[in-house]
Formats: sequence, C-alpha cells, structure tokens
Amino acid sequence: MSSTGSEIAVKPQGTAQRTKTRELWRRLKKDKFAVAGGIVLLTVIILGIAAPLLTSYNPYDAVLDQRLLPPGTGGHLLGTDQMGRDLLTRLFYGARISVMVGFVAVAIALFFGIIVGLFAGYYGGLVDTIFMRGIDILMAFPYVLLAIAIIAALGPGLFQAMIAIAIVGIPYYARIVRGTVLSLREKEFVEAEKALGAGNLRIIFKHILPNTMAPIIVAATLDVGWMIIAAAGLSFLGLGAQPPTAEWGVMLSEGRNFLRVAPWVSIFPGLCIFIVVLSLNLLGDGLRDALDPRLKE
Amino acid sequence: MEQQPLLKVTNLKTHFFTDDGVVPAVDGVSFTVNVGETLAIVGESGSGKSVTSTSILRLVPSPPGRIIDGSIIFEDTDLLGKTEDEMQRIRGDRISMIFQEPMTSLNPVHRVGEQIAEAYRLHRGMDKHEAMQRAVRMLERVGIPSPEKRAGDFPHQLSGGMRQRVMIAIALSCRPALLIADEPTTALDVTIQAQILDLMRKLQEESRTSILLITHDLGVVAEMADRVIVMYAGKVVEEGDVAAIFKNPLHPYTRGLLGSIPRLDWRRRTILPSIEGVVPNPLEFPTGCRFNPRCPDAGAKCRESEPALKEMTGSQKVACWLMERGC
Amino acid sequence: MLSYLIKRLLYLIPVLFGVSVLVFGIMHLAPGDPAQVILGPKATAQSLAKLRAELGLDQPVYKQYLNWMANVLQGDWGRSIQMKREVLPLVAGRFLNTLVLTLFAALLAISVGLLAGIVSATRQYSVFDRVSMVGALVGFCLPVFWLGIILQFIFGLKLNMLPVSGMHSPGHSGFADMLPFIILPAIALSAEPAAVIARMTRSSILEVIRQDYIRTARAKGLSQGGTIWHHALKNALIPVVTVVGMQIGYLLAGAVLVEMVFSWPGIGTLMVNGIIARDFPLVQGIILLVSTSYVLVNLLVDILYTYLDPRITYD
Amino acid sequence: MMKKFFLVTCFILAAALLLAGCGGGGEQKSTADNSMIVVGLQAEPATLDPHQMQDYNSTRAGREIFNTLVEFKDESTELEPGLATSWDISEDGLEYVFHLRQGVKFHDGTPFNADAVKFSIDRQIDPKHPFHDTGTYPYADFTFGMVKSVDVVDEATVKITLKEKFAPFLANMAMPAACIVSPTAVEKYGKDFTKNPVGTGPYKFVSWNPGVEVIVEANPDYWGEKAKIQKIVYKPIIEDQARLTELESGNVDFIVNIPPDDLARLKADGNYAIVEQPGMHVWYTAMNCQKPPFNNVKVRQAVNYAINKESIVKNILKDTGVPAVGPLPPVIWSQTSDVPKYDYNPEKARQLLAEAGYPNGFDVTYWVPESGSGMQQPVAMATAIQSDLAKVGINVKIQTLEWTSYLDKVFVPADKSDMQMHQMSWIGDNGDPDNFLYILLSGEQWPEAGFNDAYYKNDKVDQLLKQARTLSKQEDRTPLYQEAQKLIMEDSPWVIVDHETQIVAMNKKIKGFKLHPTGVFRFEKASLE
Amino acid sequence: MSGALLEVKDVKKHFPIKRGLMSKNAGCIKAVDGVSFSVHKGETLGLVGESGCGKSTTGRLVLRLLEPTSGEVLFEDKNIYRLSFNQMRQLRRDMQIIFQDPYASLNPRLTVEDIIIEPLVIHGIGDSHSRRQRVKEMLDLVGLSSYHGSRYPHEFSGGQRQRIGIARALALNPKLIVCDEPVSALDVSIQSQVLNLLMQLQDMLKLTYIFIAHGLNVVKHVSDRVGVMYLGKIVEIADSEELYRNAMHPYSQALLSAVPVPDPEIKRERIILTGDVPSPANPPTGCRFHTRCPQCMDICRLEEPALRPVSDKYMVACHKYQ
Repeated sequence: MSSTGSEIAVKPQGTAQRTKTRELWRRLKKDKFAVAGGIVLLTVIILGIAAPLLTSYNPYDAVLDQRLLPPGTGGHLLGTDQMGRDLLTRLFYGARISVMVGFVAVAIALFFGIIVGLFAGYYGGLVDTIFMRGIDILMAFPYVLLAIAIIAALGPGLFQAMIAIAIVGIPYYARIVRGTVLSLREKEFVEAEKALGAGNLRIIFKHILPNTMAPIIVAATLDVGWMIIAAAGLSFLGLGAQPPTAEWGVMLSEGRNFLRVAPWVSIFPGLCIFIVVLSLNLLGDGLRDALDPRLKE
Repeated sequence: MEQQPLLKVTNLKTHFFTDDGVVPAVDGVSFTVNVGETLAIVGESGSGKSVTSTSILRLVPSPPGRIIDGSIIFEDTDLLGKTEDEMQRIRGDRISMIFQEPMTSLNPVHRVGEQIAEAYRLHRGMDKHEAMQRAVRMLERVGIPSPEKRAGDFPHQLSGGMRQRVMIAIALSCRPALLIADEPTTALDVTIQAQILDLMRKLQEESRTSILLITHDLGVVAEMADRVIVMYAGKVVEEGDVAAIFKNPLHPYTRGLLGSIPRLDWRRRTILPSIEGVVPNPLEFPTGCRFNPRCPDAGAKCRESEPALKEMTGSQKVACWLMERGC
Repeated sequence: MLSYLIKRLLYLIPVLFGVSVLVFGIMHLAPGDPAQVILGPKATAQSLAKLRAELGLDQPVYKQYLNWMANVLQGDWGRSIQMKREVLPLVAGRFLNTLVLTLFAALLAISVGLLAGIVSATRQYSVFDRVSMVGALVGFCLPVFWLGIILQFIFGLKLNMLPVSGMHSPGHSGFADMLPFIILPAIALSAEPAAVIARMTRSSILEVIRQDYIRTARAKGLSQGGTIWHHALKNALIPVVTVVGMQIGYLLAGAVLVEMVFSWPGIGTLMVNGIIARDFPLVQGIILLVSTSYVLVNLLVDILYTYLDPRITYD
Repeated sequence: MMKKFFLVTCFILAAALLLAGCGGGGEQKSTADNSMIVVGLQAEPATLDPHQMQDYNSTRAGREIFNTLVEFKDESTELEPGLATSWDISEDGLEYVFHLRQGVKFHDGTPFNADAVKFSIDRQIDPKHPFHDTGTYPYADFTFGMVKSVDVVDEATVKITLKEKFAPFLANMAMPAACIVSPTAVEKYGKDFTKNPVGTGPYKFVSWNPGVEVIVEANPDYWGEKAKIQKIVYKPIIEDQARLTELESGNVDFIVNIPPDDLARLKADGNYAIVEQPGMHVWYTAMNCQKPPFNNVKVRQAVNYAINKESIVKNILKDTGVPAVGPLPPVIWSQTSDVPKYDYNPEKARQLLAEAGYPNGFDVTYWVPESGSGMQQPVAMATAIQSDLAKVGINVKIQTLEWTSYLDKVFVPADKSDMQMHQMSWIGDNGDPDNFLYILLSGEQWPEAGFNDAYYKNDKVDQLLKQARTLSKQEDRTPLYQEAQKLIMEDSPWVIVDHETQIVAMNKKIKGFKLHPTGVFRFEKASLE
Repeated sequence: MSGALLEVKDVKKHFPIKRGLMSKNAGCIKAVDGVSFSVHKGETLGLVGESGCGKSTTGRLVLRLLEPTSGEVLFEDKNIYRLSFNQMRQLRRDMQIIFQDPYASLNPRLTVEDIIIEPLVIHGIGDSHSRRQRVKEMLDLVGLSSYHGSRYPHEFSGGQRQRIGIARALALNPKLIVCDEPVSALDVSIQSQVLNLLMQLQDMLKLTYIFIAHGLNVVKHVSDRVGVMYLGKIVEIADSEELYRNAMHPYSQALLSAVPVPDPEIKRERIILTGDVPSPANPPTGCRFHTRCPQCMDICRLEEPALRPVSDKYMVACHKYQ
C-alpha cells in the first residue's frame, strides 16, 4: 500500500503556492472536532481574561447566609458554593488560573526538556550519558510521588504545584526531543550544514530545533490537558493551589464534600476541567493528524 | 508460440478520492497477458503502473482508492465480479505478487519459513508440519543455501537478495498462473539483481508462469520481457513487442526514456538527450495528451484532445497524434 | 540474554542511588521537623531537641544519608517516625496491596484497551469505533479522583451494589472477599490507561496495516481479519507495549489518588501522610521501593520486546 | 501468537491472585456476626501503644485495651477509681499513694501489680530504663514532667512523688500516657509493642491488618462490667463522603467526622442515631499582643466586635460547635459566662478602631493552616473572617501553610516572630482548667517554653493562674480561674469562635453509647439491639 | 603526482560496534580500509561499488565530515586532518558536497532562498543585497527561476530539489564537489537532466568532481577515471573508457556484465556472482573478493593483493596480474 501511496501522494509540485504552515492550517480547518476544540479553548481563555467584565460578583466574597444556593436561585446562574460565593464567577476566574497552570507548566517542562533533549541528542557520548541518566532517575519516580516530594520541599501552593508537575514533564519532552534529534542528526541537510562550515550551535538552533517542533507541539497540546488534571490531583491531595483560590481543581476537591447536599458545587468545576481537557485533546489530535496526514484517511 | 490470453484487462480505471481531489491514477488501461509470456509495464513514478498491478489483485487500499470502471478477465472470469472470499482463494494461488522492497515486504516478526508455509496452509490445506516441509523445499528451489536452517530465520537476519528470494518463494509456492512482479530488483545491487532476474527466468521456464513485470528500468525490460507497455500519467502510451519498441520507439515519451539512460557503450560525457519538465501533478493533468507540456513536438491538437491507443505496425500500438498524422 | 539481564540489573544501582540521593535531599531540604510532628504542637523546646538527637537529626545531612544508606544496604530501612513500625515490612505489605490494585487495573486497562482498540481499528469509522474513541477521550479527560467519587456515589450509595472503602470485609481476607472491594477502585484507576491504550492500539494497527508486509499477506490470500490477527497485531503491539509500560508507571502514581478516595490500604495514604508528617525513613523507603519496581517494570517491558520483536536482541 | 498473548494475560492474572492471597494473610471468618460493629475512623491508628498515642484515631481504636489508675466519669472530666481503688494525697501535695485493684490480670495472663505501674511510667520518663527505647513518648513530659519518682511500696501500693506541687496531676493519671501496659508484653515485643498491645482493658487486641482494620474483642475476664458488644472493627475511611456512604449503605455501623451539611441531612433522615457531646476544645485566632497594631487592646476588641462568630458557627460549622464566650469550654469546671462579651457589632468596631488611631483600618497578614488537629475548617473560617474584617476596613491577606510548617512558623520566640494574627485550636488533655488557661495564656508560657502563641501577658492573670496550680481543692481554685477568665476576655488577645462538638452517627441498633469529652469511645457500656 | 588537487593516502575509517551499556568495543565495521587515490584539477573521478562498499564514507572522509581512523587527505597539499576547526571552516569554501536524497538534504523549514544564502551567512560573505543577488545567480545557473526562492523545498519535485542542492553547493565557488549518488533517487527522465547540468557546470566553472554512484553506466558516462570499490577497498582504478573496454579485476568484470542493457538485441555472456557481499565487520582474509570470485586461486585466500599499476593509468588489486 505504501508504494501506491507514494504514487498518489505526489505533492502539488512547483505550482503550489502554499507554505507548510498554511497547509497545516488548511488541513486543520477541515477537522471539525479540532476546530470545535480550538473554539472552545479560545472561548474559555477569553472568558477567563474578561471575567471582571462578565460578572458583578467578587469570587472571594463570602456571603455566609447565601451558602449552597441551587443554580438559578438568588441571582446566581450556577448557584453558590459552600461559602456563598457565586459559582459562575469563580468558574470564570478559575479559567484564568487552571488554564494558565496547564500552559505554564508545559512551557517550563518544554523549555528544559528541549534543552536537555537537544544537547543530549546532538552531542551524544558523554553529554548524552550524563543528561539521560539524570532523566532516568527522574523517570524512576512515579509522577505523583515525584510531584508530592517536590511539594514537600517547596511547600504546597499553586506555583509550587506548577513547578512540580513541570519537572515531572521534563523527562518526557527530553526523550521526544532527543529521539527526534537523533534521527535529524543523521539527515543530510545537517551534514550539508557541516560541509558548509556551520558551527554546532547554529546547526542545533537554526536547523535542528525548528524541525523538532512539530511532534513537540502535538505532545504539548495534549499535555496541557494532562497537566491541568495533574494539578487538580495535587489540589485534591491538598498540595496544589490553596483555598480560597478560585482554581478548578481546588473547587472540585472542596466541592466533593457537598456532593450530596449541593452536587453543583463540584459538578460544574469538574465539567469545566473536562471540557477544557477534551478540547485540548481534540485540538491536539487534529494537529497530529494535520501534521501526519498518513494516519488519517 | 501460441497466443492464449490468460489475463485481459480492459479499460481499467482506478481513481483515488483524496481530500485534495480525485487522482486518476489508472485511467482507462487495457492490455493482455498471454500464457507463458512476460509482459512488462514500464513507466516513471506516478505513471500508475503499480496501481494497475494492485488493481488486478483488488488490493487497492480503499478508501481512498476505488476501481470505478473496466474489467479484469482472468481465466475467463471477471475478477471485478468476484466476492472478497473468491478473491482470497485466487490471491497467492492462481495469481501472486512480489514487491519492490524485500526489506519491508516480509513480516519482521515471523520466521521466513512460516511466512512461506502460510500460503500452503491457506490454499492447500496442509498442516503445519507438512507446510513447513514444503516451505523448506521451496527455499531450496529459490537457491537459498541450507534452507532448513534459514527457514527458522527472521527476515532481518537475511540479506536483501535472500529476502527477495524468500518473496519469490512465497509467490511461487502454489504455482500460480500469473506472477505480478512489482519492481522486483529496484532495491537491489546490480550483481544481486542479476541473480534474481536469472532466478526468475529459470523458474518461469520450469513452470510456464506468466509474468507481469512492473519496472522503470528499460534494461530489465530488454532482458526479461516479451512484450512491453509504456505508461505515462495513468495511461498506456505505447504497447508492443520488446524488440520492436526498443528498435523503433514511436511515442516521444518512449523515445525520450530510451535516450536518457546513459549506456555503457555510449561515448563518455556527451550531453544526454532528456525529457524536459517534470511529471505532471495527478490532480491537475493537462488537457489533451498528458505528455504535451514535455513533448518537444507537441502541436495544437496535442493540447486539445487526448489521443487513443491505435495499432501501428505489426503488434505495436501507440497513443500519439503525431503518429496519426504520420500514417 | 542472561548477561543483558545482569547488566540491566546492575544498571539499577546508579539509578537507584540517584533516586535515593534525590529523595533524601528533597526530604531533608524541606522545611518541617519530624520531631515536632512526633511530639505534636504541645512539645517543649527541650524535648524537641532531645528527640532530634535521638533520631540523629542533629547530624549533618550527608552523615545522615550515609547512615541511612548503610542501614538500608543491611536490610534495616529504619522505623517509621509516625507509624512506629519498621519501614520495610510496613511498606512492603502496603505496597503489595498497591500492586494488587495496580495489577488489576492494568489487566482491566490492557484487556479493555486492547479489545476496544483492535475492534475500532478493524471497523474504522463504524459506530463501535466512534463510540469507543469518544469513550476513550472521556476516560482520558476525567480526573481519576473525581471519577472515583462519582463511582462511589453511583455504585455505593445509589445502587448500593459495592463497598466503597477498604480492601476486605471486616475480619476477612483472601481473594474472593477482596473482589467486590477492588472493582470500583480498579475501574477508576484503569479509565485513563485504558483510554490511552485503546487509542494507541487503534492507531498502531491502522499504521501497521499500511505496511508492505500486510500487502504481502493479503496477496498471499489472507482475509482482512486474518491479516490483522496473524500479521498486524503482533507488530502493532510493539509500540503499544511501550505505552503499557509507561501506563503502569502512571497507574502506580494514580493509585495514590485512588487509594485516598477508596481508603485502599496501599502506599498512597502512607506516602501522603508520611510527607506531611516529615516521616523521612518512611517516605524514603516508599520511594526507593516504588522506583525499584518501576524500573523493574521497564525491564520487563524491554524483555517483552524481544518476544514481540525478534529484530531486537540484547546480546 | 494470540495463544501466547493469552498465556501472558493468564500469568498476570495468576500473579495478581497470588499477591492478593499474600496481601490478606489470615483465615476466613464468618460475616454474620451479630455482636460485632464496624467503626469508620478518619485514618488508620498510628500506634496502639497508649504511651505513644497522640491522635484521635489511635486513642479511639486502642484506648479501651487499657485502663488507667483513675478514670474519667461518663460524659464528664470528673474522676473515679480505675485500676486504683483509692488514693491518698499528702498534705504538701507532693506524694500520691495509689491502692491498686487486686486480682486483675493483663490480657496475656500476667498479673497487674505495682511493678507494672512503675514500669509503665518509668518506661516513658527514665532515659536509662531498659525499655525506654521501645518508643517515642509525645506526652511523657506533659503528663509526668513533674514526677520525681515512682516507688513500689508493695505488690498493691504505688507511691508517686512530685518535684513540686501540681494540682492537675491526678487528672493526668487518667490520660492515655498513664495507661498501664503489660511489662511482659513490652519485654517480649520491644518496639513492636505498638502493634501488639496488651493491657487490662474491657477489650483485648485481636489483630491489626495495616491500612485495613484493627479488631478488638470483649475481654471475658474483665475486672469491671464486661462489654456487651463482642467485637469491634476499626476501619480507616479517609474520605468524608465515602465514610457517609458506607454508613448509609450499611457496611459500617458507626462513623466520625460528619461534614456539617450532611449532619443536618442525617438528622432529618431519622434512621441514624446521632450523639453529640461538647468537646474539650477551643478554636481561636490569636493576635500578636506585642506588636502593632494588635498591641493596642482597642484594636483587639474591635476585631472581636467585627467578626460575626455566630454566623460562622451557624453557617460554616453548621452548629457542630457551640459559640464560645471565653477560652474555657463549658465541659471544664470553673468555666463562666460572666465575662465581657463581644457580640457582632461592626459599628462599635469601627469606633474602637478610630479611637485606636486606625480610622481607615489597616493591612494585616493572617496565617492559616490548611488542616490540622482541631482546626475544624480553617480555610473557610479564615475566609469568613477576612470577609467580615474587610467591612470595617481591615484588609486581611490570608497565607495558608501546611500544618507541620505552620507549627514551625507559629511557635517561635516573640522577638523572632513576624506573626500578626493566626489561627490555633487547643484540645484539652486532662479536663483541668490549668490545661487551658495556664498553658495558653500565662506570660510564662510564651513560645518556645509554652503555647502562649499570642504573646499575651497580664501580670494579674499570671499571678492568678500560678496560684491556682498550687491549690489542691477544686472549690479553692474555681474563683481564681473565673477571675482570670474575666481579665483575659477584657484584654481579648484572641478572637474565640467556638468549642467543637464531638459528633458521631451510628446505626440505631447501637444502644447506650455515650461520648466522652476526651474523644475516647467507650463501647464497653454500649450494647446491640 | 604533484599538481593533484586532492590526494587521499591510505585513509581508513573503522566504526566501532557498540554493545551493551558499558560501550565496550566489540569489534568494528571497517567501512573504509585503506583507500588511496588522487584527483586532478578539472577532472571527474568516479567511485563505483555496491551498497556497503564504503564509497559514501570515502566521500565524507575526503570532506572531513567524518574523522578518519588513520590516513591523510591532502587538499592543495595541505593535510586537512591537521587543520583546526576555523582553518577547516575556511577550507570548506573550496570543497562541497551534493547528496543523494533530495528530500533529506534540504531543511524543510527554510525557504529555498534561505537555503542558498546559508553558506554566505556562515562565511559572512556580502551584505543582504549582494547575497540576494547571488541567490538569483545561483538559481539561474541551475535552471530555476528567481521566484522559486520564496518557496519551501516540499513544493519542488525531486529533480528540482537536486538543483537547489547544487545551487547551495556552488554558492561559495568551490573547487571540488563530492557528488554522492546525485541521481540515484531520481526518475529516469530527470536523471539525465541533472547529469547534463552537472557536466555543463563542470565545463563552465572548471569544477573538479568526485562522483560516487552504484550505477556503473552513470559513473562511466560522467567520469574521466573510475575507481571500483569492494568492501572498503579500491580494487581497480582506471580511465573510464579503458575500464569499460577491458576490465581486469574479476569483480569489475562481473559488475559490468550485470548491468542490464536496454537493447534486447545485445546478448552477452553474463557473469553471475554467487552469494552476497560479506559483512564489513568481518571481511574475508586474503583477497576480500575471493569468496565470490569465479577465478579464485589458492593465493587469493591467503594473501591480500595490493593495488598496483599494470600500465600507465591503470591500477588493479588482483593476484592474477601480479
């Protein structure tokens, strides 16, 4: 099948005007799920940023005689929580924090993962051995335990949780990048650069790094969702963001104690996490398919 | 030599329906393979020669590919009318196939002996033991030294040439009437290629199997085939006996193809006659003759309507307006 | 193969050494004083100082590490500060329970994931395919503790079918008695890995059936189903095994959360409490044990490769 | 190949079964045991060695395996004879002679005698005792810090000599640390006595499956009234909601820590017996009396007026605590309501703030633990307080900390502390007012020496509390403590919110169960219907 | 032989076989095992052989893209293995390479213009305007239009990509170009276009080529002299016409006879070699070809023949001629 594939997959040659990015965008646009995911995600981010404009309530304003009002009562569209705070307002503000946690954690993990992976993969030998043994050690910790241990050292809190799950993510990216670099390193365009007299750093950052980005962007998109869930898990253990922070994981985990008397308090944040992670996944899947159309069809 | 047709392909159209549009990979191809002969299909990448061969076995990946028209008469029945079950009984038994990449065409996780034995078990209903014995004998026939030991090897333990011998063993295990060989030697070194071609010829003589040889290498065609059809952009542009075509290529594409290969007996460092331009994008085939943008002699008519395949001298057929004018 | 095994086992040593240094460092750099935890908020400064000396906490950290390491190598993993028991038997017993849960969840995840993945791949774009892939997305997106609580709510309270906490009915033990207890936590724990495995299996099979040797098998006269079963599956499982190996790591980790929700007597609660209580010997012991088993699982996965993929040899 | 795949699967399954088998360890028992109850605890007991106990889960599961020389009466902190039938206190209050109950045997069959008493105390306080290293004793200092020596007078008589006069000492002898353990068992098990407890109590230890359950059964040879419930299973169920579910689905008969909102529901349901008992507990927010702005008594009073304590108790705690009028819980003798009161009055608060020179309020950092023993709902309560104080212009920044780090940060000497206000709670140990007032509010008890975490100092109060320590008679001590309470409330170093009520919910088949202020469960007096 | 642009003297490259974790060398692959030849200004030396014979490794050793195990390469009488990184960088202006795989040899993230400018940037030649000018010249030279510059490699066909690769190699005005199988991956009709281009450029710019390929017909067509390699060694090196007419080494003879000729009327006596090429990790003793040689003698198994001149411009390594 692949030989027939290669015959029909003859790219529009010479006549095509599209750049790679544009082609990617074009393919992505065709994926209804990915587009839906992207729109939802964008909406959530906008809602988070525009939170103060969208609601007149203060997310931290406890009104004790208005506790646990069911959705739609007392002027609260989604009801109130155990402190009498407007749930919708807290969800809006929570969008900022939760989504930010995911993105920032992934960004930190990416940054270090890429550096480690690039150098380990490109230089090989001793550099590789040292870097990858370190990564092995990190990988020998199951991630929750590693995160917990890090938080034990840093103390609980949103920022610390972010750092912890970011560190957990480093080995993952380092491995992806290293794997990609190992195959790129053998590519003839890298050899061509050497033949032209380019230095190692130029080759690493100008020629190899951009070519590792495609698999990484896909992995990172899928991972943002994972990180949001991981952060929520730490909140559940009381090690993540601290109350009264309007973070979805905290809200979910605090709300679990009102599951019978006021299920909405935990169901809505749970739903929010679910929707965001889902849309990130749809987007990530779409990106992957768009980057590697072979897998789709 | 009697001219008894074994396979008759008529107006075969296999199109691929992709996101970007319809690719007419095979677009109205007709030809006949006679019993005991070797027909070569020659063409460059994108000409549709491989799709033609997989269409015969109805192994075109679907979606996106679909045979939308034509007939494939094999041993007097139309393969396109058969059920999938019936096709499965034909594949590997009456018609079998070998592929270009011996590296990837064998399953890396099964022993080669098992892979040959599988054909016997499927089509001859043999038990495991008997099938394996036959497989070992087959390995011996294709010239693999110490076949008993080799049968227990995995594909990666064999060299490229040996792997292609195993592929041939699989294909010929059930003594097929027709062997489709899709670029069987392209991935091999010349000395190994010579071995494999030699082997194929020997086996064909023994069993009178017809061969449909797909290749881009005119040298291989000259050595192996009785007749040849030349494909370009999903169409047959020329057909005829090997001797005739090599001596007197009628289509400008065939001429260009023959001219562009440097030959050992040519004078060194001469400028090679070549075909200008590139193979057209299958989504945007030019109107008229599909070769017209690259044809040095193309006229107005060539750009307007498509020439049909017409019989010229003797067995030779060509699809070219220039020839028609000439006649 | 044997020499490879020995090499891999030897390789455990530097990794575990690194792990031990890391965990020891993290624990001892963390603020918080185990003596304070033991003696509680009502402790006086003198008694705190006395206890610190008894626990050896007044020594320099590197000395503490060396002492601890020397003892660990002699099989003495110390005594839990909080639980008062010897760490090794305590952690080993609890870890066994975690392993039982993890294995069950792994089994569930692997069988459900593989089955869904295989059927989805063979019937691409069928109703089953779409439903199971949406299901897989859902499984991936639900936080495990949240799923656990919902399961408790439905099966424990509303339907009153299954117990929602613990591992055995009072005073009982044995496998049969454990079954009803393990069902809900195992389901909660397996949801995510099952989803990942299903998706991976599906795409891996779809990838494999594009390979040349599948075309060879078809040309030989094998049916679509026969091809997948005899030729595609084993090849497709190779990347799946990697994912399964990684998922077992995630299972071990996810178990911490599930154990909290279902009060499963594994290392999860022990670990979280241990960290909160600065129970150094306990936490160090847990991480050492879990990391060892995690590395061993990876070794197992690598060995499984040789069985699945004859191209890999470790000699 | 599929065959092999299934073989692998089977292998994994078999391994799982094998592990499961090992995991259990123990013989099958019948479920249909009518004389058994299952108690859902918050967490697993840390130890069953009473001398090492410091958390509720341990005392609840293990306390009844043991007896003390003196015991608290039901539902009160008054004392009655236990393993000692009577006792004499010398005139100077330094010598306590206990006359021991005769014919009592430990669960391992060894006799209870004066040696066992000496062993039980010396083990904890004498570093040279051969069995001192069989544990760490968090309450040894607190309970026996004033003990000079323990002497065996004869087989049935023990004399304890104190270093100085200490009125609450007798109450200390009812605390878990004063439980009498079997010396033979400690010698036998050493450090593992923690999981092999042997005492004289109404229940004897059967088994402890770590993380799963602790089982005790009625002691047939008990010296007192024998327990009617034959077997008790203590099971840790960590999640509050799971514990509730288990009660409601009938898997568990008795649970603790019912979330306030669910308690209302259970009460309305009517299918469960709910038992409440005001505990020896106080929840407060301490203000740093040594540093501005809280070194000004008017500011402290203003804060007290500004916070709606009633609302917190009603809405956040859902009445699982009783609103406090002073530092002493009502179950402690000498508690009085005749003290200055601070009802919710933001107007007055603003006025006081203005008088103190803060007409526009001020900014303050408020330390809050995320959880902690006796802290009830620290974050929710802090949030409510933050919200209330904002209304009078005090801008509160909440800083949450994990409990261990929190304690580290709170209990530092005054000159090293940058504390402004923080939460704390106290659970009484022996039911003596001294255990609250002196320890928490005496000027001699500033950290690190003690627990006066507000750095409160009032010479008059100090003098009253010190004097009360040295008097033996309750009726002499009471007026001193009542006077001190008035002065303290006038100075208001704390915002005192409530005294937590202990609440348990149980299956209605359990009859006659009474909660004790110390939080220990006394199942030996209960029965099954 | 002075006056040669390039002289390769007994260059060897052994790749260690890594095994296990301890990276202990468990033998090595002798990819190139003592190769010597020289190339004169303006000529084309062809290197031909089957896969695994070491011809591509030789090409990379000549450019010092690989560090040799031993031996020396003199470029204009300078031993390039003795040069520092910076000196080598300077020298790289004079020696360039064209690759086999037109898909892997161009960075897919750069536009064609960026790709061709790259060498100028690396060596700091010209300003942005003059560089742009140079790109236009280069595109023109290889038969592409300047509007192609703003596109990405994937928008081009294999032949066009190969032209881009050639333009990049020419941008620095090199003296020597190693052509590593430049047409093997191309369709037949495109092959000839690229071969024609290479020959035209050589005449126009006075280039010197080392032309590596496995297709004997192609090598013979473009080369002045041809070296035949087998298992890391040169077995025969001669004027290309001479070699074709009168190959001396049995391997060369077999190779020549194995090439299918696209003329059904020519019937030749074929020499079909038995067996496969032995592993370069464990080459046969004696003459490396003896295991497959149809004319093998006793001495061949024992003693390795040296590459010796048999006539003025003809060298062969075979016991038959010694």
